[in-house]
Amino acid sequence: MSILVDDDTRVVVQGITGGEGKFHTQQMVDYGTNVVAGAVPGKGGQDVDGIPVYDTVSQAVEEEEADASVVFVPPAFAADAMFEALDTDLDLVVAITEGVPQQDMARVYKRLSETDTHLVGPNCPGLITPGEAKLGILPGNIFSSGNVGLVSRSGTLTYQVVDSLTQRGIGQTTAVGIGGDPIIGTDFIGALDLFEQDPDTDAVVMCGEIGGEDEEEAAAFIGEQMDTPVAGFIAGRTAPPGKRMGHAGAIVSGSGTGTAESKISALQDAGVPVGDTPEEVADNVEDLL
Amino acid sequence: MSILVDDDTRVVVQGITGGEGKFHTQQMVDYGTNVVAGAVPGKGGQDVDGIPVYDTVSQAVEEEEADASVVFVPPAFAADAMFEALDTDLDLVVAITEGVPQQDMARVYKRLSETDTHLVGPNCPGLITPGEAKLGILPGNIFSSGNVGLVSRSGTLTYQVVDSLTQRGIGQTTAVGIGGDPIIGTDFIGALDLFEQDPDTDAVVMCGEIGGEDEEEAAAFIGEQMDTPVAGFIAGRTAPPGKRMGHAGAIVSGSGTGTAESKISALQDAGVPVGDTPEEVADNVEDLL
Amino acid sequence: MKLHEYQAKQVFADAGLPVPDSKLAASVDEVVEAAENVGYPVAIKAQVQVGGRGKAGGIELVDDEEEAREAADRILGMDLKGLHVDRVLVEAAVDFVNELYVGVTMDRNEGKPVAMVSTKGGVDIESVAEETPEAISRVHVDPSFGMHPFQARKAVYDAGVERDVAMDVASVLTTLYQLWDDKDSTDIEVNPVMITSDREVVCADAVMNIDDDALFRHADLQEMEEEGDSSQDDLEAKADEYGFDYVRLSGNTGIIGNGAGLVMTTLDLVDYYGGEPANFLDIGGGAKASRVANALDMVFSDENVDSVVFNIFGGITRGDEVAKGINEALESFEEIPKPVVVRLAGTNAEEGMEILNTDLVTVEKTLEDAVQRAVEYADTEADK
Amino acid sequence: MKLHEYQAKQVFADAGLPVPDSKLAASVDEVVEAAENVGYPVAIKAQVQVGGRGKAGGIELVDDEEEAREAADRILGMDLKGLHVDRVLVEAAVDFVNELYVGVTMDRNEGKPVAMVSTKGGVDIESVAEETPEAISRVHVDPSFGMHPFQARKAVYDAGVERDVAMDVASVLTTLYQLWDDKDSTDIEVNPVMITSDREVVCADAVMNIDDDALFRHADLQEMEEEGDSSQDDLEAKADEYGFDYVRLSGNTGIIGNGAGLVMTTLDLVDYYGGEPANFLDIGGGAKASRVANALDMVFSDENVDSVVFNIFGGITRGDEVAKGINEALESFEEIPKPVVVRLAGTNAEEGMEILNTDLVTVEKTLEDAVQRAVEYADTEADK
Repeated sequence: MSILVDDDTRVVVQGITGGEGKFHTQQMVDYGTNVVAGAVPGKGGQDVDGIPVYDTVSQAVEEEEADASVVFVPPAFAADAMFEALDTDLDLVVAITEGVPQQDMARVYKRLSETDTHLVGPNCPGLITPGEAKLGILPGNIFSSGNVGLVSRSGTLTYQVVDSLTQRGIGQTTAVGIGGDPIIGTDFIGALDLFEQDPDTDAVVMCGEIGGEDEEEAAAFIGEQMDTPVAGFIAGRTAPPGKRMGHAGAIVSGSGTGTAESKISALQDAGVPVGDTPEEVADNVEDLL
Repeated sequence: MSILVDDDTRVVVQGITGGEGKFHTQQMVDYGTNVVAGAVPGKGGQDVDGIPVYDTVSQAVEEEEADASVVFVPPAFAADAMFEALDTDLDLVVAITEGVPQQDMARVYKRLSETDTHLVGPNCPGLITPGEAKLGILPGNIFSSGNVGLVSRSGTLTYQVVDSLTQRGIGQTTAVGIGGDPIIGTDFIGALDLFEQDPDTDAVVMCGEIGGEDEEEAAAFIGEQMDTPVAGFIAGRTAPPGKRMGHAGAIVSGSGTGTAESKISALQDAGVPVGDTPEEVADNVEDLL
Repeated sequence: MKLHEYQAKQVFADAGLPVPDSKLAASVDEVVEAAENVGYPVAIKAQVQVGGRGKAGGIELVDDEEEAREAADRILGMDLKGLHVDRVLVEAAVDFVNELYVGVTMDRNEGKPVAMVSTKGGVDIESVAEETPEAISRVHVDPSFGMHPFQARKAVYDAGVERDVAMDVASVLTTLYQLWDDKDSTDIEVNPVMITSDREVVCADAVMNIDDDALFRHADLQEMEEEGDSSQDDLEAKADEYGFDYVRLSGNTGIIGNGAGLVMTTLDLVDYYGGEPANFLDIGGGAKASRVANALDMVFSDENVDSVVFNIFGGITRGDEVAKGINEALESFEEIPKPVVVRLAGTNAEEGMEILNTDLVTVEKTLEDAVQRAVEYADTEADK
Repeated sequence: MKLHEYQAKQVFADAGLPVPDSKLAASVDEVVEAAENVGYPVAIKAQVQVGGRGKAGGIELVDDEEEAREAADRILGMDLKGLHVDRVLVEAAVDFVNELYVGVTMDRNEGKPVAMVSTKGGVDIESVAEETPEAISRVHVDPSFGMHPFQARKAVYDAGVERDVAMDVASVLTTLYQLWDDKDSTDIEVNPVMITSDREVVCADAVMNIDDDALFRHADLQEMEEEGDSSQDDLEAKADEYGFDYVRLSGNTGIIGNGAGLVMTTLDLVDYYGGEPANFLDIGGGAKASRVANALDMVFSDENVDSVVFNIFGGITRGDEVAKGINEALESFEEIPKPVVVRLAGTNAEEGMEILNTDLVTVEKTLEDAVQRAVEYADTEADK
């Protein structure tokens, strides 16, 4: 079992004819993902390595019964691509694109609230159910199938933690990179809730970072509504207040919430062990299992 | 019993300091309506015949526990007034204003779908529960309390039909003028559904007119989901196709639906007797009771 | 408010839509001058607001001055479905290989705008909608968001527009939606959008209706309304002046009432009792005496009218004001032109009855009686 | 991107917001000329992008030329919280009786813009938010609709703004929201909005930050960005040029990595193992060799740096490209300036290891080991 994606997921790639879209589609297919269609305006009727391309997402969904999409569309057009995906009845939309304007995302977020679709991202590495399917740009080879769920705001930090797990023989049900932008679709709580409902996920790793209040809210959710144990990590303990570090999200406002201390203590209060180093996180997961 | 309004309804009047607002507030109060506040930007702290005025609807709702509003605001500002009303948790908003731009209403209609509030109107006479409360501009004296519900797209036609009923000693639970604009809040189905649920309403009169497909849809609803008997009337049998007659709604497109014939036969198919004259409608109601 | 083609084309051009070069002309010489400016071949198009101008002979394609003079002479001054043609649009002819339909309107059942595209353009779109509804793609727009670019593409691709011009057609649709939105339009359509042999996209026609209730925020369109009113019927112009909802019909029983539903019902009753309605006239809510007098003046101006039924159920309209207005209007005549039947009910009806000069009118207590009496009078008058 | 006050004021003025007359000046003489133009008394305000300019002596109110010369001479060229002041805004002084706060920002927890108004303006709004949160009224805006007029009024009335100026303040808020929306702003605020003794409403300050990700659609703001960059720190200017996410810190262990979360974690580990991070530098995803070389160049340019840890976990970034870039950068030196520790994992890490010139760098297999080694080197170098 897993969350959001598995063997049966039928994927349409938006922007399949672009450089990134083409490359990562190949990677996804190589990993075993069931990519059934591409969608690029004006390119309908063509194919990319045998995958049929349609002019619109709705045509791709109708013709190929796609139930998930991955968005590899330049930032200026990414919001429109997400709106298009949300206009069909897809179960899942994964937006990889980095640099989507914040106000575009606020509008997408409103639209999302009117649908039953799960949106992951934008500015995220995507998600993977090891051995079954990956939707996004994660390096498949570091993952292994198992019983630990992982949710993270950061891409490469995810890889780091997964690597530590895999090297100890701890595999994953599904790993979800939710992205570090200020406004994202599925947040920690959304992913944790899905893991809680997944009978095969025996523990969850949650990698947060400074900025915003998502980790604090997630801690409250874990404390009140989760039976599955969670191990935590928070990046940005040494970030000075008021400095912006990479992710739009990784900015510390200086007030009470949003700091590493606030997040760590919220998690600890919810019974979540928070590791000082990625290795310590793996140690904690071993203890929880 | 009744629908939407009764003795306990606490009303805030938006635009209470304007000519119409002031006059009809007085009329409503005289009828026994519990008008608890007015809302007019910049006029907060004043009062109108002892009714306190607030700058915003939310202040009026908080301070006076209003649960319904009546909008007497000029057309250019009416949509904003409706948005303001919908932003509080009122149960009912009645928009009397005539001439609200169509595109403004389309936006209000979208907003309405996000709330649990009932909107009646715009461009409507309002509604009345005889002997308890009236919200709007209906002439209270022609109504009498009883067991027949009434819903109508037209104001004066409502009076005509009610007059026929009252003169035969048939009183009303509630009479709702839903308005004749192309885009309105509560439609026939919305009102019929409420009457169906009201144990004291033993029959309903529905007065429709040419244009749109609301009557056809209402007919389907009556046939499938109503036990309470309904008597119908359709105005505009002699209207020539393509001519616009007063209400923006009262235009016949010339295609299959929207004509008087289409509406009458849909209602008859649902078992609804449709009178040729207002008096015949009253006859039919007598038969149904 | 319905814009004339030449006005809508101007609005389109200002918004950057591809429209053919054109010039408005009011005389044969002006037509020739315009045609030379625009360059032959040109289409000469009568500027009157009726459908099916082409079939009725109001559009002609000409190749040279001689043909232009001939066509202009014929079209200018012609009577087109009851309207007098006093201006034509002289427009560069488009060498097209394909005609599409593109439009935006309000779907009142959904409470949302709907964008429509069809490859069956150039013909009556209502017939297409009835006969082959699948030939029209429809996309509903959430008015809080406006039209997303993908929606324009979806409408165009779903309609089966050829891929090499699809993005250009989508761009036309996007601009049309923007205009629909910006100008408080109720309907905007281009039929046909032409695809030329060079694969250019051209808006060959332009229909644009504006929400009268929103005109207050569009000074530019108000100006166009004033300028474009030339071909209106006299009675309708009068109704506009008085601010009445008025429709002229073919019968001989004149009808005045308050509220569209009640007035329509009065029309229906005239028909039901064997008469023929001469008009629809709604004086609206809260009418004062002068407005009532104006309404009577309007109906008497229609020479087909043989009797008048005045049916008022007062809500905000007060019976005494109505009675005053009726007296005022009728007392100004030496002889009442046609018999008038009055029925007053509702607010201040009794006060009205006391005021009403019953020497000049017939009073009935119920709507049914009033209509029957008016039909009877109309029959008698018609037999005279 | 953060606009300078003078730039934001220009944007405000163009949008019709009430701002005091002002002129930018870069010399004492220019200040005097500007002051005469604007009319005494004037405020002379340092144009550097730091908070608390007033307290730090960067703003002065002067009544005549003598005072203006004195103040201009002092402020121009001063060092304000590490930034060099080379321009001042000379602005008409406002005779105010009241100061408000008005702003719009994105509430990331709600995913919606939020408009804020407070009658406690003129002071640090963060302190107000912490100490008396009820003194700030907040209204969330649905970005699909935009701000409704009633929302501006609600924010203003709920904040307790006096009724005689409330509609004017609501109008300022409405325009600020419109600018926030039109210009892809992340934060826009005026603190204070001044109420004059004549009950006029004036925007006395102007803060406007723009979403860097949306700059591509605002040519006008891009120009402002170029023009306004004068007071930037050298290293930050270099980072901008290279397109890196870079933050300079006070320690001596230089850090380069890919992905914000992983780089932050590397900083945290440096601290955890007893070192002090010199910087945050994220080379982003999919970096090529040249970009890697630029990153090393940047870090070596910081004279505080005593060692560098290079931590890459390849996803789209390929280990072989990283290795090539490291070789390229280091081989250009006769002597490696500071010791470099490299840890490569993920995509093509093995290929990278084969390429990497291990004579020039220390290689570690795990993140923890790499950081410990770099901290060790930094300690040793610092002791030299």
